[in-house]
This record gives sequence, C-alpha cells and structure tokens, in this order.
Amino acid sequence: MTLAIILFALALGCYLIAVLEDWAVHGRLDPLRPAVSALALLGREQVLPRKSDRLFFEVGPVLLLVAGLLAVAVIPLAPGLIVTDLATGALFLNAALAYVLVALIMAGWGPNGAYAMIGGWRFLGQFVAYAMLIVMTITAVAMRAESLSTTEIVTSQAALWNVFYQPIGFVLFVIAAMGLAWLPPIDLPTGGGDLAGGVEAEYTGARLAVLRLARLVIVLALASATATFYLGGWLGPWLPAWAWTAAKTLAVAAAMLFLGRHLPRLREARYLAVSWKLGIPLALANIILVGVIALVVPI
Amino acid sequence: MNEITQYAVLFSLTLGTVGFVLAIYALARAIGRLRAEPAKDVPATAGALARDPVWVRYHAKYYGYALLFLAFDMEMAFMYPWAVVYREEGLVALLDMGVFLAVLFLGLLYGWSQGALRRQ
Amino acid sequence: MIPELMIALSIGAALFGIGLYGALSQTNLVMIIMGVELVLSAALLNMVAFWRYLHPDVTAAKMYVLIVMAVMAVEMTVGFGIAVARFRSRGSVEMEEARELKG
Amino acid sequence: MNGLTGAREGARAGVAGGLRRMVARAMARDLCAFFVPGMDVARARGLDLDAAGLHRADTPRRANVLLVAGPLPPSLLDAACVAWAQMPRPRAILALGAGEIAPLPGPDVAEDLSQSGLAAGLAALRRAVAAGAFAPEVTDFDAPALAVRVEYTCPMHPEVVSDKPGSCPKCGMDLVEREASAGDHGGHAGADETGGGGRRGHEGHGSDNAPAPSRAYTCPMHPEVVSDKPGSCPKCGMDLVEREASTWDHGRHAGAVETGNGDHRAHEGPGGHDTHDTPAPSGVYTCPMHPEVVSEEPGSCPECGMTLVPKDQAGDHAGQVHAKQQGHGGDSGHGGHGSAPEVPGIEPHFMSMVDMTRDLPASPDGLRMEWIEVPFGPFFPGLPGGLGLTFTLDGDSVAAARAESLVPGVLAPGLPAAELADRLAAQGPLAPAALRELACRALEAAAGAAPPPEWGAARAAALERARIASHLNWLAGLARQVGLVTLERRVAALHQRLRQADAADCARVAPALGALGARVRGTPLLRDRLAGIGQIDGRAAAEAGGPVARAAGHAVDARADDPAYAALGFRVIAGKDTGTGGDAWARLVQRLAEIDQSLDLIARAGAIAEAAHSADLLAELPSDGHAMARVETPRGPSTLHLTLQGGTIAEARLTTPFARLAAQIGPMTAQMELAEALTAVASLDLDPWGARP
Amino acid sequence: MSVAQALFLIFFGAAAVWFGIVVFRTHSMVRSAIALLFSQTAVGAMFLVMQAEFLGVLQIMMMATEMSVMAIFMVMFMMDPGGMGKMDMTHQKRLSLWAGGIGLVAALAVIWGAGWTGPVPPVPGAAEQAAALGRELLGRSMFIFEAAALMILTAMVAATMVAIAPREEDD
Repeated sequence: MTLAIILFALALGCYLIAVLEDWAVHGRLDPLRPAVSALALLGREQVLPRKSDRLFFEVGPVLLLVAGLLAVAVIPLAPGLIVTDLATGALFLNAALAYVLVALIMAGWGPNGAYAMIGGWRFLGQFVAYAMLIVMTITAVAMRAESLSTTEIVTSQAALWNVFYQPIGFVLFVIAAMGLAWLPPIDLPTGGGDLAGGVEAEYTGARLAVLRLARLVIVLALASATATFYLGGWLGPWLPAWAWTAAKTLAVAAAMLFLGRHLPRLREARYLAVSWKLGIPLALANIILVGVIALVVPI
Repeated sequence: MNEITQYAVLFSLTLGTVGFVLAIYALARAIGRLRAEPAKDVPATAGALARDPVWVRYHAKYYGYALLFLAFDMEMAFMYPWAVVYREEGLVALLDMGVFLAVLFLGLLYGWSQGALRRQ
Repeated sequence: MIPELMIALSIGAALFGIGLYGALSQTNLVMIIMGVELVLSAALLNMVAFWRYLHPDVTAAKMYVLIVMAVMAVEMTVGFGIAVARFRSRGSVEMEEARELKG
Repeated sequence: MNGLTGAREGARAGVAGGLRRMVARAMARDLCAFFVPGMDVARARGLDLDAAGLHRADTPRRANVLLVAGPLPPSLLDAACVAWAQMPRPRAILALGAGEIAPLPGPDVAEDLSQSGLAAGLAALRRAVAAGAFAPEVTDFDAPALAVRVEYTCPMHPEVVSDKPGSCPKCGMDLVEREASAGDHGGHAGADETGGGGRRGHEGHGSDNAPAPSRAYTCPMHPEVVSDKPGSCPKCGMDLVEREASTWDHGRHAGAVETGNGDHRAHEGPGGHDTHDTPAPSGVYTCPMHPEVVSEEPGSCPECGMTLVPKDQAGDHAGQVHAKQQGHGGDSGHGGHGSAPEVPGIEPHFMSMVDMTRDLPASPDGLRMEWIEVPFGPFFPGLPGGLGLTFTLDGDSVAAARAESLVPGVLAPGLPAAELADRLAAQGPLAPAALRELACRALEAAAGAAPPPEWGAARAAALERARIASHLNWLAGLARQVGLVTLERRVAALHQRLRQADAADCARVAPALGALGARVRGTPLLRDRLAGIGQIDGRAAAEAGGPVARAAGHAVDARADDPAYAALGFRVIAGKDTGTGGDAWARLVQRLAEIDQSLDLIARAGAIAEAAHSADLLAELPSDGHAMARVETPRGPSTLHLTLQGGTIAEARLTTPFARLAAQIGPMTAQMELAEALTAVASLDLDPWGARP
Repeated sequence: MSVAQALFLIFFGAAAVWFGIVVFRTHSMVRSAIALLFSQTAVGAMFLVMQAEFLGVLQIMMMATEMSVMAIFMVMFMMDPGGMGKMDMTHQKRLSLWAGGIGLVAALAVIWGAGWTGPVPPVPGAAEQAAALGRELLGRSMFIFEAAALMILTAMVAATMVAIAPREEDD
C-alpha cells in the first residue's frame, strides 16, 4: 500500500517536473506537453548505431532509471510514507546516485559516436568535481541528526531547518546536485551547443523516453533530497505532512530548472577548479563549523 | 520491517524497474519497428557522415583531479560513522576528525601546489 | 558448519583465484591493478563473512574492512600515478616492455 | 509522408492500429524540427520560430521534421541528405521556398519562405503527420551522398587510389579493396576544378554503377594490412576489423582553409582509417629535421636554423619522417617500421605499445594519445549553417582545426548587370543588404557615376540596420551555444522586429536594444565564460578586420573613408573605447557597442533606404568596364572586383571576411577545450555564405 | 531466513564471480572496467545480505566511483580500448592459470577443511553498527584511523609527484 502510494506520488512528481522543465526550456506552460511528447517518442524508430557496444547502449538508460528510483526509495514523503527507511539512508542515496555516472559512461561509450563519447567522459570529469561536495555536505547533515536515516534527518530539523543551520552546506549541495542531474548550466554531458545531445545523442524512440524519464526521476530524487536534508522535509504548519514535502520538492526542482536558463553553461575546467579549490575547502569549513555549533548550541 | 526485508524490497524495486522498461520497449515494438536504411545507423554528426570508429585512447585532461579524487574519496568512509556519533563523543571527535581532515587537506594542498588541480 | 559462511568464503576464494590469474597474466599495468583489486575485494568479503558469522560483536573487524578499502584506493591512486608517469616517459604501460626496454 | 514502416497487419493490428492513431496524433502536436541550413539563416530569412511554436532539435536524431529554409546549394543538399537519413522515422520534410531539393525526397509540405508560409506549412504538416505517420507504403531513402563505394588502394602506398583493381605503379603490389564513401572520390576530382562541389563528382560513382559494395578488413594496429576477408593480421595476429572510409574528409578540399598544428590529414582515426595521402599543397615549407615546423613561406627553421624545404619533398624522404609528420603512429605502416623487432623474452605476436605510440604527436602534458577527427558542421547548433568545421580532438581538446565554407560563392559569368545586386544578395542570406550595397557600389564605380547624394545617408542607414540585425542574429546563435535559452529567445524576437524596420521603428526598438545590452553585460557568469577565450591580438587581429579587429583595439573600419558616414558623424569604435582585450568577451562587448552606434547613425540619417536595385540608382547601367568596391559588412570589409563586358558580368570576384577569419581558427583554438573552442569559433561570427571562390 | 540468505549469497556471489571472469575475458577495456565495477557491486550486495549495511552501501558506492575513474585510465593507457581488434593482451597464461587455480584450491581446502562450527550469533541493527563503528574509530582504533589518513596523504603526494608534469605557469 505504502509502495503504491509512493509510486503514484513519484509518477505525479515526475510529470510535474517534466511540465516545469518544458516551461523552463520553451517558455510556455503546457500541462499536456510531456504526455504528448512521451507518446510521440514511443512511436518513433529506435535506431541502433552500428559497430556499437549494444550491451552498454541498452543498459545505460535502464541503469539510470534504476539508480534514480533507488535514490527516491529512501526519501520520506511523510512519517511512515517511505519505501525503505534504511539506517544508512543518506549514504544509500549517495550510493544509488553514483550509478548515474556509471550509466552515463555506458551510454556515452556504447554508440561509438564522437559526441556521445566525449559527453560520457566529460561527465566523469564533472563527477570528480561534484562528488566530494555531495558527500561532505551530507556528512555535516548527518552530524547534526546523529544518524544517516533520512527520517531522523528530518526530525532533527524540528527546531531549525538545516538551510539556516548550515547555509554553506545548502549552497554547495544544490550546486553539486545540479551537476549530478546535469541540469543547466552544468549540463556538460549533453550540452546542446557543444555536443548536440552528447550522451543522449544516439538515443531515439522508446530508449530516449526511458532516458528522459530516468533524468526526471533523478531531478526529483535530488530535489526531494534537498528538501529532506535542508528544508525540513515534511515539517511545516497547517498543511498535511506529504503536502509539505511535495511543495518543497517542487519548489526546489523549479528553482533548479529555471536557474540554469539564465546562466551560460559552465566550462568544465572552471567547474572542476571551483569545486576543488573553493568548494572542498568550504565544505570542510562547513563541517568544522557545524561541529563547533553542535557542541555549543544543543539544537 | 527488518533490514533483510528492506533490501529485498529494494531488490524487487530494481527488478520491477527493469520489467517496466521492457514493457515500454514491447509497447514501442508493437507500434513500429526499425527500418534499416543506408547511413541511418551511422552516429549523427551534424550533417557530416563520419564513418570512422571513435573508440580510441582518450585523453582525459582532468586526470590530476581524478588521481587526487581516488585517494581523497576514501575520507568519507571514515567520516560517516564518525558523523553518527559526533555529538555523543563531543570535543574528542572534533579534534580527532580535525587532525584527520588536516592531514588529508595537506595532500590536497600539495597536489594543488604541484599543479594537479588544473587541466593537464 | 555454517553454510552461509562457507558460501561466502568460497566465493571469496573464487574471486581471489580470478584476481591472482589476472594479476599474473595481464601485460598491462592497469589490468594488473584490476587483478589486485579483485584479490583485495576477496579479502573484504572474507573479513565481512568472518565478522558476520563468527564475531558480530567485534567492531574492529569492520575497521579492518575500512582500512582494506583505503588500501584499494591508495593502490589505485599510486598505480595510476605510476601508469601516467610511465606512459609519459615511454609511451607504454605494458609490463613486457618495462622489462625489456629499461632505461 | 515518409512513414515509419510497413504496418504488419496481423493479430495485433487492431490494438496497434488504435495505438498508432493515438501516437500519430501526438506526433502531429509534437513537431520538432532540424533546421537546414541553420537557425541563423532561418532567422535571417525572416522565420520567427518561437512565434510559430516550433521546437528545434540540436541533432537529426531528435527531429521529426527537416525544415529546409530557402534554396540550398548542392553541397549542403548532400549534407541535408545525411541528416535526413539519420532522422528516425516517421519524419517529414517541410520545404520553405527551397525549390528543387533533389537528392532529398520530395517535400511533404512546400510553402514559400515567409512567416505565414511557415505557419501554413506547419498546419499542413500536422495534418499530414496525423494522417500518414504510419502509412504502409514506404520506400527506403538512399542518396549518392550515403553510398559506399569500393576503391582499390596499395597497402604500402595509400596515396595510390584507383577505381579498378590492378597493381601499384610505385611498387607493383596488387591493389586491395576498400570501402569508401562515394563522395570522397568526387571531391578529389572536384578539388581541381574551380568551385567544384562534391556533387559533381558523384556522377560516375553513384551506387548504381559501382560494383556491389563489399567489406574490407584491416588490422586496427597495422592499417597497411587490408584484406577482403575477415581473418587475423599476419603481423600481430589480431583479428581484422571491418572498415569504411570517412566521407567528407577529402571531399571538400577545394576552398578549405586549413590551419592548425600540422597537416590535418594526419589525424584520421586510429590505425589510419583513411589513407588517401594527397601531396601537400604547394607553397608549404617544412624543416627536414623538424617536420613539425610548417610554414607558409620559405625561410629558416626556428629550431635549428636550416632552410625550409617544400613539403612534398620532405615528405618523400622516408616513412620515418613521413609518419612523424603525419602524426599517427597507427600509420606506422606507411613505411618506417613494421612490427616490433623480435626481442628475446617477448612472446611472438606480442604487439609493442611503444612501437604504436612512438610516432604519435605528444600533448602538452607529454602523453601520446590517439587523435580523432570530428566534424562540427555544416549543421551544428550554435555555429553558422554551412560552415564545415572539423576539429582534430586529443581527448576533449582541440589539436588542430579546419574550417571551410561548404557554400559556393560563385557568380556565374554572363549574368546581366541589372541582376547582379539581387543575385549577390540572394547568395548571402546572412548579410543580404551589405552584399546588395556592395554590388550597387561596384556598378556605380564601373559606370563612373556618383550615386545621387541624397541617397547616401539612407543607404548607410540601411547598411547599419543590416549590421544591427546581423549582430543580433549572431548574439542569438551565441546564446544558444552557451545555453542561454531565454536570451536567445529575446534576441531572436528583437531581431525579427528590427529586420525590416524603418527609421521610426528602429527608434522605437532602441530602448529594448539598450536594455538587452545591459542585460547581456550583466548576465552572471557570461563574462567568465567568454573572457580569455579565443584571444586574437596584434597583427592577426588587424588582418582579420571587422569587429574582431576593432575588439582587439585596431581602429580599422571601411566606413571611416566613406563620405556618407562622415556626414553622419561616424567615429570608429575600437577596443580601447570598450576597455577589453581581443577575446570573445571583447567581441561581444564590441558588437553591443556597435549596435548602439548603428542605432544612433540610423537616427541621424532619419530614413532607411528600401532595398535598392542598381537600376534604380543609375540612370543607365554600364556595359563595359572594370571596377572595385569595398563595403564594411557586419563581419568586416568585403570587396567586389567586377569586370563587365557587353552589359553582362564577365568576372566577379568577391572577397568576404570569411577566409581571413577562418584562418584564425587553427591558431586560436590550439589546445583549447572543445566547448571553449566552439565558443571561440562562434565569437568570430563567420559567414560561410558566398565565401567559396 | 537463513535459507533465503544463503540463496541470495549464492546469487550475488555468482554474479561477482561471473563479472570477475568477464573482467579478463572481454576485449573491450571499458567493458572490463565496468565488469569489475559490477563484480564489486555484487560483493557489496553480499555485504548487505550479511547484514553489514554500512559496509555494503559504502562498498557499492565507493566501488562505483573508483572503478568509473579507473575506466578512464583504462581508456587512456590501453591499446585498442574498444576491443575492436580482439587482441590478446596476456602473457604467461599457463603459469597464471596454475597460480590462480592453486590459489583457489588452497583457499577452498582451508575453508572446507577448517569446519567452522557454532551457532551464528545475532547481529546488532544497522544503526547500532554504524554508531559502534564510529565509537571504535574514536576509541580503540583511533591510531589506525589516523594512520589511514597518513597512508592516503602519502598516496596523494606520491601520485602527484610521479604523475603531474611540472609546468612553468601555474594557476
């Protein structure tokens, strides 16, 4: 029952994010568009590039979808409304999302096409940039909650949301999350102007539909993770718990989607340099800062 | 719900996802199939027909970062258990991890100073 | 006789054998590192199995697992570092050529 | 409608049929177009894509509509065939004022080239897709550009290529079979003709009269090993792999501007997938000891001081030098060294990696990787349509670059002088007003007649309006390339408003343009993205001319000598006024400043001349004579040399800034990261139209 | 429960071994790296089955990232990374097979000969395990933990020293 409710919420959330993304890209709000596009994609031919690594080509989108879904599985919608409340939920989220990298490498290498391959290896560079930031900011969140369980992370924010408690961590996490979901302006593996589709370039038809769906799930996972880790998850007055989670998740997703439309695509070298030379020292400072605060102020 | 059950749920979620994708593929196949035509299966490169394979030794210019990352990444294996008990252990934990992070950060600084943090 | 322990250990042994074969048979430094990784993961598996089925109360066993993981990472870091250096100076990371074309 | 596939009528036909109808309706609503020849040309030809509600695709894989905006030259039609072939079905062609598009299938919907034509065409296309997306009667698409042709080559002398089997004239070995694209050979033949397109060469090599294509197999490590059967390499024992030659690499040498670190032909795929080895163009000099030293003019080697020798001569020396200069160890079979010498202790058939990598060019960090040649064009999003850009990539950095125009810029002799202006304007869709002005001035000069003085300011205003429109069009393309979707939309809308505006309209648009400039300058991270990219300084910048030169601080502008402009109080804006260096950001700022300046000039002129025909300007057109005219087009000075005979054009030589700018690409992008290199190329604002001699 | 556990152990164990074999059987270098990755993932899944949740998740995550990074080094330094030529890159195959086989047989003999017996003690919950590991880290094993930091530092310094070519201008 729980599973059914959550899967329904997940589907709805993905659809809403698809509407938002379409809005952000094309500047027009059309609630039917994603459904139409998905249906149209199903009817299109699925081209299989020649001399390709068929196995990688097929597994890439599926693995991406699996990774996204497993990440969502540890995010609570409301108390009790969670697929699996793992004791190491935050770490599991990380582990599941690490396979986004694997999937994109497979999708990039598989078709034996130049744009796709460059896109795949670029994402590896992008990963090297964002990975440490995600890990270290989540550590600081776990320090406060004294647990890696996502539900306990939410309850730990009853007094004060983490976005106020550790704002540096919040900013770093959002930037890293946008890199993970390859959202503009950090959409290096698929950048339209650089690679004409990149890792997605050779996917058509139903395979592309799965790839797009997987991407939506990942955006949803990251938006809800941001809401859970930093915005107090289901906590909030008046509305029911699930509504708060949903509202926060959608708000974060909308912010992530619209932000990129007003910024030029980052250069990979710059993203790497900023992440390592500024981001990691800041993340370390964040940990130390949270450590000191946690010892001094018992909230 | 005990832990093993939880893992089983996650495992079946994985299998269910694969099944879902296969169902979508089956649906797409019912609607239409691929028609093999000349040059359709050549990777698309903006109007030019590039028939050469591209699987060659690829020069990843970020390998300096990647090398540091491989080692630096290990840090969080220690950090997560530490974070869980941080508040109960108090100052000892802070100092302990402070030393640990300082040592690692030293490595990062060394790499930085030697030019590992740049496009090679 | 604890069947699960036996299963886990046997799989560890199989991974060890495969890793050993790989480390010895491959000519390329990077592939050799992969073999070593397999051997180390066999060690990890054994440690966890012993912890689980013999002494679940001893947390130090897990500490060893963490250390072995760190060793894997360190081994890869240094190994790839050497690979980069060798490739830069000789244009090859083949061990055959390391033997024959010294200097 | 070019349907998906013959519907399989069977047990599932009922269910699938219902589904198909639903899907077809969805497809009709979800049209996504791939633009040929490019978004910039479509915009310049007056198509407002956002108003039409059309989604655009970055790659043919994503599109279901091929939108042909305006007539295409044959070379681009070939490229369009490739894009069309790569689009998954169901797919449709919408041709807007395209005329005959022969190798492509007939358009599903054809309309005239206008916004209303686009709207009507889309509506018709929606009906057609909804009705016929899964039509059962379908034929395979094939075109000469897609054909694979068998050719024969000598394993030892890859430059020997023949249509027939036989023996090598150099060494007497039997020639072996190999697959190549049909376009290749045509290009070779065409390269010697003036203005020879790849297409002309197709005749005689079409798939119909070529022998049945058969596969060729080659060793990935020893490209000289070529066999017509699968098997293993006699040198190293590896399995042979199937190979096909690349298509365009040699087809377009005519008119190509080749730059970069060394000879681009060196960097074919691994193992030398293509081994046409035409002799280096004459006039290239190299050092016998340092083959990496290549110079356009004779002189001495900067490394050792030896006198440079013509390159073909150096290339003939030996395989060692040859392979090194060619920069591809995979090609070691060119001559130099075969397999590794037998070393005791190494098992037989062991392939030496040292041997493979020894002759590869090293990157700045000392690693010798394999380089691949990747085409970025002619229809690459964010680059001008018709620009054939090929990067030789070392990982994701650019090792060498080659840019060429795929668009012929030929005025056929015998054209009546009265039609010159129209014809020239039609040839350059990105700057028709400037070319028209150029033609008018050339004719006026030939007639020795001064234009009516009252026209001067209005014509200058027309040119300035074209400049603003061109800069806006460029900015829209740049915004697309760096991912600023909202900015692209905004700029494109302004571009449409301004394209045909009169002086009063221009004044009304001016505040919006000013706001746009402020918005662009104030976009966070945009400066970070562009600053330091594509630096061009000093003499190179001065030679490039146009905004590129002015951004770098050179006050070069053909308008400065123009009395009409002097009357308007024109003053050259150069980099020192905008306070930036010669990088992409400086060019952006420069163009924004020029937009403001042009608005000011239009305001002072007070009126904008209608598109003038030379016949309107001159009482009578000259019948004989020779003349030259020079106009500062939005991209820099263009000149037209005109020889008239008996009222027709005997010779017209148009020099556009393209060649000068394209020559900068190689040095400018050397060792840059791919995305940065593409931004740098985009920042030059190349106009390939009308550039090919 | 125990039977299910054993079955899952066998399933994931077989996957780990099979992927391990693929590592050295495939000609494509990227496939090889990804196969190693999935082999390690399967080992991580075995940890989960053995209720070592923290270690299992950690293994699954660490190996995904490290092996992916390994893939790029494979592609940089291996001839023919796409495996299109199907070249043989092994030597002393017989010796290696013998060594691997003997290692396997010896290990199996020890395992099956030793005959571990006894009741399987209960396992603490996953949350306690993580906390216990944290306490271990800050208590008895503190020096091991700090030594690990030094080991990692050494690796970083060593890798930088050998791999990074010095260049004049530095940012």
